[in-house]
Amino acid sequence: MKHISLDINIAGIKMKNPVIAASGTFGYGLEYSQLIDINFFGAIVTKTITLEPRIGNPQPRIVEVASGMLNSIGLQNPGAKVFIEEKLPKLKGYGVPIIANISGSKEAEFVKLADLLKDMGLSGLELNISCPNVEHAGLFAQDADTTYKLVRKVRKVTSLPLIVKLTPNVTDITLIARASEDAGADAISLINTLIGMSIDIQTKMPKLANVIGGLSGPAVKPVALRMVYEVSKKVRIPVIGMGGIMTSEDSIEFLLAGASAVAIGTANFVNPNTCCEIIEGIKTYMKANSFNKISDITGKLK
Amino acid sequence: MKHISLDINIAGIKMKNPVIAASGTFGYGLEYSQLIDINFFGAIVTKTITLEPRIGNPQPRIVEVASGMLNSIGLQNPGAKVFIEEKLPKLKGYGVPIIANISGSKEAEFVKLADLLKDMGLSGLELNISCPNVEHAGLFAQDADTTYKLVRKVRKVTSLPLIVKLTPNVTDITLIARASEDAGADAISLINTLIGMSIDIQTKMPKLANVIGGLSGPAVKPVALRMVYEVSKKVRIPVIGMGGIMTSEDSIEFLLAGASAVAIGTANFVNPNTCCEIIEGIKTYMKANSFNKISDITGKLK
Amino acid sequence: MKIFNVKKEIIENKKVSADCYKMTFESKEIACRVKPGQFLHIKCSDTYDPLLRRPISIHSIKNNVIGILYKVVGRGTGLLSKKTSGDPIDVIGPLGNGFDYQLLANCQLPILVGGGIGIAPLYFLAQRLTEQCSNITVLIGASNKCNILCIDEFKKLDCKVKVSTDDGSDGINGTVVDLLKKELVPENSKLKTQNLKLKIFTCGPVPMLRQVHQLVSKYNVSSQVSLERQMACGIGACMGCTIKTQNHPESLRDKTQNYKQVCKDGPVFDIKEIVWEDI
Amino acid sequence: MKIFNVKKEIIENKKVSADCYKMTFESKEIACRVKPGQFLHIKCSDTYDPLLRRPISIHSIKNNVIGILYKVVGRGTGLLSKKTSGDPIDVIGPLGNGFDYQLLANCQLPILVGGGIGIAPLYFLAQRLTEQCSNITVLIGASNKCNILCIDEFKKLDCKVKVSTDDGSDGINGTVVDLLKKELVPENSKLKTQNLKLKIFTCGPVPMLRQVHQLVSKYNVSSQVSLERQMACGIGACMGCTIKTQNHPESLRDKTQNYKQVCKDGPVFDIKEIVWEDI
Ligand SMILES: Cc1cc2nc3c(=O)[nH]c(=O)nc-3n(C[C@H](O)[C@H](O)[C@H](O)COP(=O)(O)OP(=O)(O)OC[C@H]3O[C@@H](n4cnc5c(N)ncnc54)[C@H](O)[C@@H]3O)c2cc1C
Ligand SMILES: Cc1cc2nc3c(=O)[nH]c(=O)nc-3n(C[C@H](O)[C@H](O)[C@H](O)COP(=O)(O)OP(=O)(O)OC[C@H]3O[C@@H](n4cnc5c(N)ncnc54)[C@H](O)[C@@H]3O)c2cc1C
Ligand SMILES: Cc1cc2nc3c(=O)[nH]c(=O)nc-3n(C[C@H](O)[C@H](O)[C@H](O)COP(=O)(O)O)c2cc1C
Ligand SMILES: Cc1cc2nc3c(=O)[nH]c(=O)nc-3n(C[C@H](O)[C@H](O)[C@H](O)COP(=O)(O)O)c2cc1C
Ligand code: FES
Ligand code: FES
Repeated sequence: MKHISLDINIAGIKMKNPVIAASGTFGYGLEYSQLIDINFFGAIVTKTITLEPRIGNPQPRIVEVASGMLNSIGLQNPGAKVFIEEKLPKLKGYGVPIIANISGSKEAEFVKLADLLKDMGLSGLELNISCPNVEHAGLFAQDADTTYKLVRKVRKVTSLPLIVKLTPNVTDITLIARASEDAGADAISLINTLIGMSIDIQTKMPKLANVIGGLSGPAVKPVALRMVYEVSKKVRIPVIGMGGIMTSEDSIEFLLAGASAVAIGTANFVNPNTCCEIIEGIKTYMKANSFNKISDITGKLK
Repeated sequence: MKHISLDINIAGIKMKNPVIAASGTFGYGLEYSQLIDINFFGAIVTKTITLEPRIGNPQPRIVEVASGMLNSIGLQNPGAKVFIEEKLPKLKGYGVPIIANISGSKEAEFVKLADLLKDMGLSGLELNISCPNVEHAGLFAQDADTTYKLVRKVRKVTSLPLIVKLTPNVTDITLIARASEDAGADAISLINTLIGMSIDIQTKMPKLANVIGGLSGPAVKPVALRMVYEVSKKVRIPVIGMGGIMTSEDSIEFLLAGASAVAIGTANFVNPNTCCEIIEGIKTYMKANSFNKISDITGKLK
Repeated sequence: MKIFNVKKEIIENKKVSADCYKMTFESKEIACRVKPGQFLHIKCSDTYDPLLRRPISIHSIKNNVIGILYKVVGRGTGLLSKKTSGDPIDVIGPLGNGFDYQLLANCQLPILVGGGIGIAPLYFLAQRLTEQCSNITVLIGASNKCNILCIDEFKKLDCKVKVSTDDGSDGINGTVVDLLKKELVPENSKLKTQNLKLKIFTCGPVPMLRQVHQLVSKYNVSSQVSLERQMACGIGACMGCTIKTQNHPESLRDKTQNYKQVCKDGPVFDIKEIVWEDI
Repeated sequence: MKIFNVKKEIIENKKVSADCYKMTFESKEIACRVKPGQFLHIKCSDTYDPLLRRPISIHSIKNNVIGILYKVVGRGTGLLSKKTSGDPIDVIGPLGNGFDYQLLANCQLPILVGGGIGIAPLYFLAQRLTEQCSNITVLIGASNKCNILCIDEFKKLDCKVKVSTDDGSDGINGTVVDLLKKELVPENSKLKTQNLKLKIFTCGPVPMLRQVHQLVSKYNVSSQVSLERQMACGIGACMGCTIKTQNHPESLRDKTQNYKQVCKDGPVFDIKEIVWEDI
């Protein structure tokens, strides 16, 4: 019997398996370490960091909907300084590649932050140009030109592996993915949340103080899977698939559709052991199907 | 106590309540008449009719997903001639406004069909420019200009109330809604299905023969509700809200968000009595909240 | 035809094999109208997950008590199997067309051919056929001894029961199609001299049905088959369950006529009507 | 601190009032570490609907048996209430910080103030307080007589129990805040002469807690409050459950320091810490 290996190398980031903790759902990795062994993960993407601390949106920020949840956290985070001085040193103690997810409301903020983070021992940068929970006219990732320009500028200041995270709230996501690739991205992450809303008919008020929020969880999986399928056919760089993944079966669907790795978000809240179970499940599937490495699965949809 | 009335008048279509059977989920109205009294409905929108008969997509066409379903029916229908000669005469026997939903792969087909149907005793026309299950480069309703031109041409040949049905698979749905309004639409229907996909990891094939399909059911409700909210703030014509409505509470959310009426699709499959229950539920809510007419609820989100 | 959405209490829901259950509940509305081969559309959950109903054939009718026999294959049937006596159950029915089982006096011999859980609708058919004749043959195919369903029930109806198992643990070692072959080949000449005609009713997995089709085509035996399709509405409204059938005379005018709805025009079809290459 | 995700069998799940249930299960891991005021994050369904866990306080600990007391208010708690002895239950805990209930020898008098289901975590607190003192006062507020919870349990612990009901059907006619007022006003002078200090622990609906806050601010009594927020992770990772607290010294450097996470930094807070206008 041949040796089965779950190792992957995404854009130069070496992971022992293709299962990543998605940004914003795993804090700075430390919270869950009281409960599970976070060394199991292929990589951990931090909660989005901005240059300055952000207090985020008013409460309520979370509402459950059918097979999913809406969140309007609004990128609450302690800012780059605290991240670098307090969070990162602890995170680096683990044997897991750490990918910092960064955002900003202006192009210049992304550039400055990428520059700040370039020699900090990070394994990669993920650009969150797709968070629906902050205010500006449209998301960066809703326009191909804007995306191209932003990624291009960030690319110039960092040699870290650069992952661009896209929003599903667009007419044609392949255009944005292509723009990212052309601008020098090393990988594409998708999807961020779908924009949604929920109303309390008794108070006649939106259930989220911010009115709209991001939909995640199993409800979005069919849309996420379709987008991974579309994008992976159009770009040469690897795609990290996410959106509603709860089980190893879900993960394998994303791999077959064209993803090189998967990220797990909302599922962590429901079952903190999801990622470990997924890793085991993928192994079992590989054995049963005589796959030796993850790239044997990626894009193998008939 | 004041009299509570559920009557509405949408774009000249008089309905006894704001609860409509959504296109494609209620056939030509006759199938469900063996099980429920279809006279209860505010209106019935027929399954999409095209000029020529269409055999639709290969099987499988349906797959269940978390809190929803994907369909790739592909507009199977017997064509305009059979519709006019066989279906419509029976439908007109009911005391319910009948709205014909029409589609085509070319602008000219819409125009011809609208022309054919203008004196047939229909209460209105719904233009399905948003069906994801037919092949052409992008949907009409994914581009504001294309939408404008198409609606404009159809508007010229018919004086029937004209409803334009939009797709949620766009970056900014308000632009498409505005284009429809500018072109002379009398109302906007939204949302059609979100494009999604599902994979059988054992066969490694898509679960739908057509690979992609349209997502409907509770899973899409947060997205639908957000779009109704956005669009109703930007157009003056009434909005018919749909997408995942299962209960009267869901319906009321759509009304509060800005819809003047609601349409029920997938829920019919789960509970054929949904529409009747919704009508009763809306009545109860109106009583409890001292609303006398539906327009008292529409857009009353705080 | 009138269709009902009834909400009843479960009388019994008991395990009858490794993965099959039999459930009963009372519904006069349905019981007094239903034909063998018709089915119910059953709500398996009160939540949105799973969302859609599940189609299950009518397995038996006794007075006003309806029986279904189902195999646990996924979440819907899994949830169904957890329900117990007294729990509510929400079903729509009777749906579909059912078998055409009127025999021509004594000159037709019915053979019921069930593969696996496909035996479910055939028992109700046998119940009704016994009102017309006493010469019913039932061929039951199963993977192994433990999975043979309904054998005693059919015997109680005085049916001639023959069994096949894939592993030979009971009956002949082979498939139910092998059993059918035996019925057709030797008997055929005998029957002909007696001026008797076989009439076959079958249900089971598609590969088996395809073989049955080949066999009966060869011998030109009248056969009806009950088919399955993923269903949403179950009532003919959504076009989710279509199946390609042989050219319809109307198909020049309306090519959609070549496609039938399994839920409304079926689930029972004349075996010759189906385009088997397309399934 | 170590947190566990345990899957156990339910020992008992019984109705204790019109809409409240008490469930017990055994978990040594949790029982031997948990502090009053901490909570569990409970999976109510095996399906995706409802999806998220539900936070429920620890109500009692006896040996290694954990008790929760919960009110059925929606789908999650509804599903929980349907489970029966022997069913599996999946909980994460212990979560949160818990009450700080170390009393200063004999000079502190604990008063437990529970409104409605808010009484749930206070019983476990009383269990632990009895190890330190015998002077516990418990004020229980309920809408009416039938909804009063745990009165006998507290009495068995030798607590002094006082009750209020909104409709006067038992105890005083009024709210639990009215009860508390009585404890504070007349006693206050008496206590002072004895050099005793009250220490208040409270949980209940926000309007009640707001009034408690006003009251205790006036008399400057040390008070801890257990708060609720919609939660996703329950562990400090998602930022879903933040609450605004009084200016933190660090807040110039990092203004997010003014926001605490109810799941991790709470659910118990010093009542003065909370910015009550912002809730
Ligand atoms: C007319 C008709 C009569 C039937 N009668 C019986 C019967 O008497 N006894 C019995 O055990 N089974 C019967 N079936 C099959 C039964 O409907 C499926 O086994 C059931 O729907 C599976 O649901 P699930 O949630 O348990 O499985 P899922 O988890 O949904 O899927 C498991 C498998 O079942 C298939 N399946 C899922 N939904 C359907 C559906 N709506 N229709 C057909 N296949 C589906 C899937 O493709 C998959 O292969 C009948 C089907 C039809 C169409
Ligand atoms: C730290 C903490 C401890 C708690 N302890 C107890 C307890 O011991 N006993 C008890 O009966 N209840 C307790 N609650 C409240 C309990 O979590 C909610 O009643 C429960 O989550 C409602 O779930 P549901 O699905 O039944 O209701 P839903 O149908 O989800 O909603 C009904 C109502 O409950 C609220 N709610 C829903 N989810 C949550 C959530 N995750 N957190 C808070 N509120 C929510 C909703 O806003 C809504 O008003 C506690 C809450 C917290 C935060
Ligand atoms: C509570 C919450 C917070 C999130 N915060 C972030 C964030 O800070 N940055 C980001 O790029 N994505 C964020 N996301 C999006 C997730 O990383 C992920 O893209 C999305 O939730 C879809 O995956 P899922 O369905 O597995 O959760 C957040 C998601 C949730 C549910
Ligand atoms: C099986 C199925 C078939 C549909 N066919 C059509 C159609 O022919 N024309 C159309 O405009 N919309 C069609 N739709 C979309 C619905 O009318 C509706 O816009 C959508 O399903 C969202 O509503 P729901 O979640 O209540 O189903 C179809 C939906 C389903 C589920
Ligand atoms: S299942 Fe809807 S038409 Fe057959
Ligand atoms: S619930 Fe996630 S941080 Fe508190």
